[in-house]
Amino acid sequence: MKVSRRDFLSLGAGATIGTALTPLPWKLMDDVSIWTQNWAWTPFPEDGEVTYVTSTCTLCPGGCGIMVRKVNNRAVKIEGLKGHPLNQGGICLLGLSGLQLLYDNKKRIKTPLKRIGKKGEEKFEPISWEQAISEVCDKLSNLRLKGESHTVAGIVSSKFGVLNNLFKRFLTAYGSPNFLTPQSGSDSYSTAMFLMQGVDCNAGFDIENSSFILSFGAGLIEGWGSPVRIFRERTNFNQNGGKLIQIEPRLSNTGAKADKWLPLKPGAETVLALGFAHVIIKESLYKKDFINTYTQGFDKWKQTIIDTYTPSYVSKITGVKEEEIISIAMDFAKSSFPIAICGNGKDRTPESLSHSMAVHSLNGLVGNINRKGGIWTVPLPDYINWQEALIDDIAQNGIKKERIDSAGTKQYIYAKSLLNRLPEVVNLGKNYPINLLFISEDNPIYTLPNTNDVIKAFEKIPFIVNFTSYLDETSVHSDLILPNHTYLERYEDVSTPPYFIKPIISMAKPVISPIFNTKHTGDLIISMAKKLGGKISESFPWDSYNDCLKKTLNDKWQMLEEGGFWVNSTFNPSKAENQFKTASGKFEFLNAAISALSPGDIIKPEGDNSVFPLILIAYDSIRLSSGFIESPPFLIKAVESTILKQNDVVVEINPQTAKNYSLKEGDRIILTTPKGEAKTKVHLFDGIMPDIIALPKGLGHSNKGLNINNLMGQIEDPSSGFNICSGIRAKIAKA
Amino acid sequence: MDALDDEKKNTSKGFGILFFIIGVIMSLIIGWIIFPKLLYSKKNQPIDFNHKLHMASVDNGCASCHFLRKDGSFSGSPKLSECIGCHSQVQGQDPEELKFVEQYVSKNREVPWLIYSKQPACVFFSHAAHIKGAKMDCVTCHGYIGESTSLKVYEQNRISGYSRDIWGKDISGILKKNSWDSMKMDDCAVCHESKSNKSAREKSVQTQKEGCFVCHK
Amino acid sequence: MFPFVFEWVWDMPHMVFMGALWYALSIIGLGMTYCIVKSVIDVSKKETDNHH
Amino acid sequence: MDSLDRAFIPSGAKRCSLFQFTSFISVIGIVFLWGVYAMLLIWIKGLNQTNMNDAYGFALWIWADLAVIALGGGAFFTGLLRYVIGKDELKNIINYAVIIGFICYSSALLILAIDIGQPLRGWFIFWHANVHSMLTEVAFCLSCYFIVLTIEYLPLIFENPQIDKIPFYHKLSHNMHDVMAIFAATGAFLSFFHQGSLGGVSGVMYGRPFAYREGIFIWPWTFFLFTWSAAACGPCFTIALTKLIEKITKKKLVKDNVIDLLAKISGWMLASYTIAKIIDTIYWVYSTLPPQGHKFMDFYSNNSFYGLWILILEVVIGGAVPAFILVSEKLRCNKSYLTIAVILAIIGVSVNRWVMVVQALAIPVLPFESWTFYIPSWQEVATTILPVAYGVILIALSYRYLPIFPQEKELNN
Amino acid sequence: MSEASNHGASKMYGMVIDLDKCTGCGACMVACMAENNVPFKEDESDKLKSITWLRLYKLNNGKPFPDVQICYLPRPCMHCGGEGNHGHSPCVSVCPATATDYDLETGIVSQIYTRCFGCRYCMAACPYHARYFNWWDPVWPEGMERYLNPNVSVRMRGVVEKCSFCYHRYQIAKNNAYNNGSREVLEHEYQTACTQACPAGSITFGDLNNPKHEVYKLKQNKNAFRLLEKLKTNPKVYYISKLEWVRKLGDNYRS
Repeated sequence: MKVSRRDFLSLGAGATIGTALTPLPWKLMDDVSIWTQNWAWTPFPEDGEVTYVTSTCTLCPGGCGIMVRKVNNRAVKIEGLKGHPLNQGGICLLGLSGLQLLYDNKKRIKTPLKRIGKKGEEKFEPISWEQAISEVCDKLSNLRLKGESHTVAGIVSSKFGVLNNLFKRFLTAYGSPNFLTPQSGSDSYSTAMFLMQGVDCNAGFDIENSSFILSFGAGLIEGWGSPVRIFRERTNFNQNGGKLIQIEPRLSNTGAKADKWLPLKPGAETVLALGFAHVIIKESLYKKDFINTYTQGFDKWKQTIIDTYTPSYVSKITGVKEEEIISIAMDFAKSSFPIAICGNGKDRTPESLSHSMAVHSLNGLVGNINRKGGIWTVPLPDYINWQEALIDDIAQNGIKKERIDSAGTKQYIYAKSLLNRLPEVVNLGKNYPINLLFISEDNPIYTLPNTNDVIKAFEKIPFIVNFTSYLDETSVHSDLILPNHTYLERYEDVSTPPYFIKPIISMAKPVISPIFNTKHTGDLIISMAKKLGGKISESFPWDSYNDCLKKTLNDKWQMLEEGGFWVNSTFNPSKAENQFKTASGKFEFLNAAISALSPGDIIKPEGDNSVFPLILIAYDSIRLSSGFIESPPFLIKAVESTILKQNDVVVEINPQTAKNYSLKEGDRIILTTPKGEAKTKVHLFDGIMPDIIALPKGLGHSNKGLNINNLMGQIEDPSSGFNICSGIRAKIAKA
Repeated sequence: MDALDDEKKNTSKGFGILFFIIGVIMSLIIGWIIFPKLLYSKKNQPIDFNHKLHMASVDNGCASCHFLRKDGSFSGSPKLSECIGCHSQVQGQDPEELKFVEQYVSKNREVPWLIYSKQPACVFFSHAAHIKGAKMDCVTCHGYIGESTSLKVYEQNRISGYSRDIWGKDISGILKKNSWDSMKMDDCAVCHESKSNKSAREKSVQTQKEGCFVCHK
Repeated sequence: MFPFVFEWVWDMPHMVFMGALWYALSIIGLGMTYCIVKSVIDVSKKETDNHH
Repeated sequence: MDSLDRAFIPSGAKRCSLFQFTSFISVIGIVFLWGVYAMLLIWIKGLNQTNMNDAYGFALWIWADLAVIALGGGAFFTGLLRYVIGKDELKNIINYAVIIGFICYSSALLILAIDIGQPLRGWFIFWHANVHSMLTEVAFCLSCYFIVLTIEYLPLIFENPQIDKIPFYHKLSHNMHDVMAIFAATGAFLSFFHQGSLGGVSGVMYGRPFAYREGIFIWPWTFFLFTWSAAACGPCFTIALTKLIEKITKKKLVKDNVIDLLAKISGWMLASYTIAKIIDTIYWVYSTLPPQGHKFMDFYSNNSFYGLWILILEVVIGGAVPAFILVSEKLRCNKSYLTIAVILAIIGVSVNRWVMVVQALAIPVLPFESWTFYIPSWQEVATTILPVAYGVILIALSYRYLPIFPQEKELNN
Repeated sequence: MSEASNHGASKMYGMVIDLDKCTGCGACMVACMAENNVPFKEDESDKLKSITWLRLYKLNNGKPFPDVQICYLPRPCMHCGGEGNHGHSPCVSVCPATATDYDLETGIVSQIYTRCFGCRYCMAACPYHARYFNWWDPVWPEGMERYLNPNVSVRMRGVVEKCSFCYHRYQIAKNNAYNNGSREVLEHEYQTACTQACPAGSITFGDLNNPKHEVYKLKQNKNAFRLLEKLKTNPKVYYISKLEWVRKLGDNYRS
């Protein structure tokens, strides 16, 4: 029998018909479509029991209470803690993205690392904790033996909290005065209040109950103070009929939400504030009973104001119209609870003392101090009451040395720390060299201006030990990385955040057990102290960080452990007369200390204006984390395309200015400042003054955009030593 | 060539139908018998659990181990912590128990149970609504697992990844003797149609049955 | 598409739409069946003719 | 090889050499394979291979789909005229019209299969059909009509000299011809609806004022306008392709009276369509738009591309002008004018489909959104050219091996 | 389409967003992304290919410096009820595979990802651009898949997704209500993630049909408006703004 082509055809036809009568094709079709619904490369999260852990967010100084939802042992979502006095259940987008920082296998440091490549090359080898600690301790012992204990310095993110104080204590017991912290706007404000009211305190603003806010650039909804609290209070303030005037060169979100946006030339804030003072005095709108009873030096101060800061002069300097100066000043003074606030976006950089004091004098003029709807003097956190560290001879010698940043010396009498001066001092080889630098939870190579200089300085420091959870700009330049737990894996106390009106302590708690081979920096400090022995060891009578924290918080521990926060809710500023601790016991517009300060009314941005006709300013956005924490992917996703386009940052420019350069939306330009050069694109924005261009802070990590500090320099406030630079001269050219 | 073709046509005339029939029969065998065998992989449960034995020693029936949590969510198969009360030490002679204690209890490892009735990720199923709201029995959907002394082999569709109990034992997907024989959407729909179930009102504009989001997430 | 599918509703839109669809499909199906069957018959007739 | 090839060529027909033919097919085949490569890329990697985005969910492909279906409308309308209305002369062009229709519809289905995000779930459109959706109607009618076209195409294939030798196929072909009128009628019915429902696709989008049209019962005016324009322009495409193949083969294949008849009917259809379209536009401008808070010029200003020119191109240059030429006997008998007219009509209907799909999405509806523009990726272009290559190959094969043009022998001897 | 005679009596969830309170911070966007397993890619700066169920628009009054004004507008899915609230929303009736539906019990427009086959007709039909297509496979950087929420299914490549008013939270609340023997879901028991997170308290969510709910009162504010009301989509998201230019812009009222 021969099988023909036709037979095959018949077989095929039969098979086709037969197959159609079986489940095979139909079931396959169905299963394949179900397969597309359950692709193996699409993750399907495991379900389980839902629990909540309350904790505190420490991603910014805000200190919001959070509630972390867990499914089995996974943290699944961060939400605001209801009933927390600061955020009342609300939360910002950075706080919401915290789990992306926790579960970031790529950026997180999983084990102690020792540098094997060149600095910045990102070549590390993993080492054991024992080795890591003994390497540090060997170095420390050697330096001590050589009598160079003062050449050790430590940079920590803040001066508050048990961990940072342990750090400071360690340096003291070891023998170094160089405990360095970054400055912020609240430092300038506190200094101003110290000079005028004689109190070493935190400034608190009762925004909700005030009736008129005159904000000199404070980014009330850009992340200023404790962001969520300010957001909420601004809403209530607004609903209560309060009026907000926002003074800044660029229309920020705060400006957009203000009743009026008042553009002014950068650096002219002090002059404008004093111009307002001029009008208030001239129109006799100041609170006479307050001025007469509770103030000192008014008459003398008044004279200068009347003589110098006339509306016409102020208008010329600031670019604000005279009639606007007059009407705003009058509205302010006539309002029942007016507050004047100075600030600079999120306030991560300080203002000049003259600026802070000029603005605070406005508050003095209207007498809105230490009362509802005013500015409060809030006591500094006082729960850390350890016995003095034990100091041996070597340490004694060390801490007597002048600080590397000269803070507290005659030149910088009011400064406690001037981290901004470190790169310059190291680069110029002033004072003495730094042989070993500790960094804890900070990223100075990213956050300090003039990045090139900072890197140069850090490369000069022979040994950098970094306590951090992430591989960031600074840790890649470090010699030893000792990974800390992230904030969701550890205990930490958070004291009163900037500008809050009541003393409060919140507690961060481990939400999940550490996922990598990390150690709490506090534990490391204690074990380092123990290893160094002697008086250093004796200065640390605790078993562990948790032990120390528990003993420090004492009676508050249980409350914090359970509820997550402790607040002195009955706190009210006592009557104003008790609050002024100046020599005169009054609010002093002018005194010897103030007169001794060098004046600095107008801040001139760095650069020659014939070469650099424009001014580049840095602005803050709540959608970007501009501190030591890198913006997690959700934040980058939330950034508008008029700010970040692919990997290019976009510079904002007034359409009129753009016209001069014949630039269209999206055009590529080269932007040059005295400090550097960058390629960017332009975004035409009517919300910025002509001849001013603006770039956001907080970009430039992971090749996303540009770190504005690459282009920025420093301007040292002659009175405080703080870096008060918020702008620099610039030029642009079509690329 | 053409002539050749014509010739063959004549000689093989009778075979055409034969081949046709062979084709039909072959494909029927492949489709109905071989294909279902190939389609499913078979896995044994990590521990052969005896439901009947445990049922005898608990007070609260199925809910003793498969309970609703405080928030109303369903606990599913028990976690080690629930078994450990009795099984921290080996109790009897059963080799399965020995295995359980040795491999899981002493190593503090959760048992990777294979869930016969596991619904895909797109499904939201409220046990509370069915047990408490509709006062339904476990048996209605899960059958008499509670009376079994041994766990059956877990069969998994190699393509879709579904447990065979979802699509149903019957490869055609049509025959269904018991209510628990399959757990597809159509099986849920038996109740979740407006006509047969009063609580499932006409909520969907498109289907005039229960809304999609009632069971989907 | 079929009355036993979840989305099916016994209402006018379904009757009209699916009615028309099934009507068209049956015409196509019946037409083709007719053609094929008739061709098979025609061929076998012719072949029988040839053999006799 | 040559002898085998010759055995498959219809008797009496003159065809180019096998070498010439295979060379031609190879060249087109490269383009075809390029398209297939792009198609596979899209299937494997997903629609991220395209330049579509969330504003342009419908883009080049949907336009291509609508356009080829409109142009393939020649098959249903010629079929309708030939089998139902009884214009007998058209039997001389119906085969070619059917092949073109088959190509257009199979291409449309292929493009749809590439265009959807989950091709393996494509059958949900049938199984879980939502009968209220115009797209469901499109899918059903499109598939059914494709079956009809296949049925119409099959007897033609059976007429290949080699297949025709097999008695069964010979008979089948004969029997199918016998009942072809029924198929054609069914096809016309189906085609009427899906041409319409394609129009309905944009017409029912009441959230898109530019596309939305009022209508009767469930059908927006675009439903009827689309069917009408397809009936008008489809035959123009058939004529254009007939002229093209005559040009390529350097043979006369269809008598002038056939073309003339088709052109005349097209002309009147196009003329009436253009009037209807103008009325529709005026009604839309003065009655539909104002309550929605829109003005006519909102859709034609504030952007760098879509201006009034496109409306003029569609309605006047692609509608009124070719209609005038085709209606006038004097003009349409002039070969150049006829060619210009059919090309303009094809452009007109293609622009119409573009406007209703792509321009409709480019226009911002939220007043604070802006115009969006899009440039197709090479993968989209390649997969859009793929059907063209496929069509050329299928026409070439059909022309070579099937007796498509009944008048070919008569005209070339 | 069925006549929804009983919809008036049942629930109708909706939102009122006070634009005067909204600061444009974006917490709502991120809260939504974190709650609903919204994926992210390396580059999200092309907003036409970036999935954000709730998108923040930056509106301006079109005036030059220094008179320019800015207002932020968060835009979730509007859950349109269509004319007469019968569920004839622009997207629902166009979906060929019944993957999106209007629920008459809650007034929520559902989207079933496993049913959707990605034709994108709904996206073309939605005037709010509230629907997003998964152009890419959702892939999380190594480790981050650990934070995914099991209550929301992850969407595969090739399907459309959109804001669901956090419907899974309603499912959970209802489940809990069943468990407690009660049958009503209380206002506070079902709140969307964005409402919960908003630091400025500008979003209010609840049953628009229930006079006891906050939204019921707020929607009657004289400054309340809805986006593109003239199109008769009948959205369930109301906005409040005291700025006239914002109201005009939102309502498509071009003078």
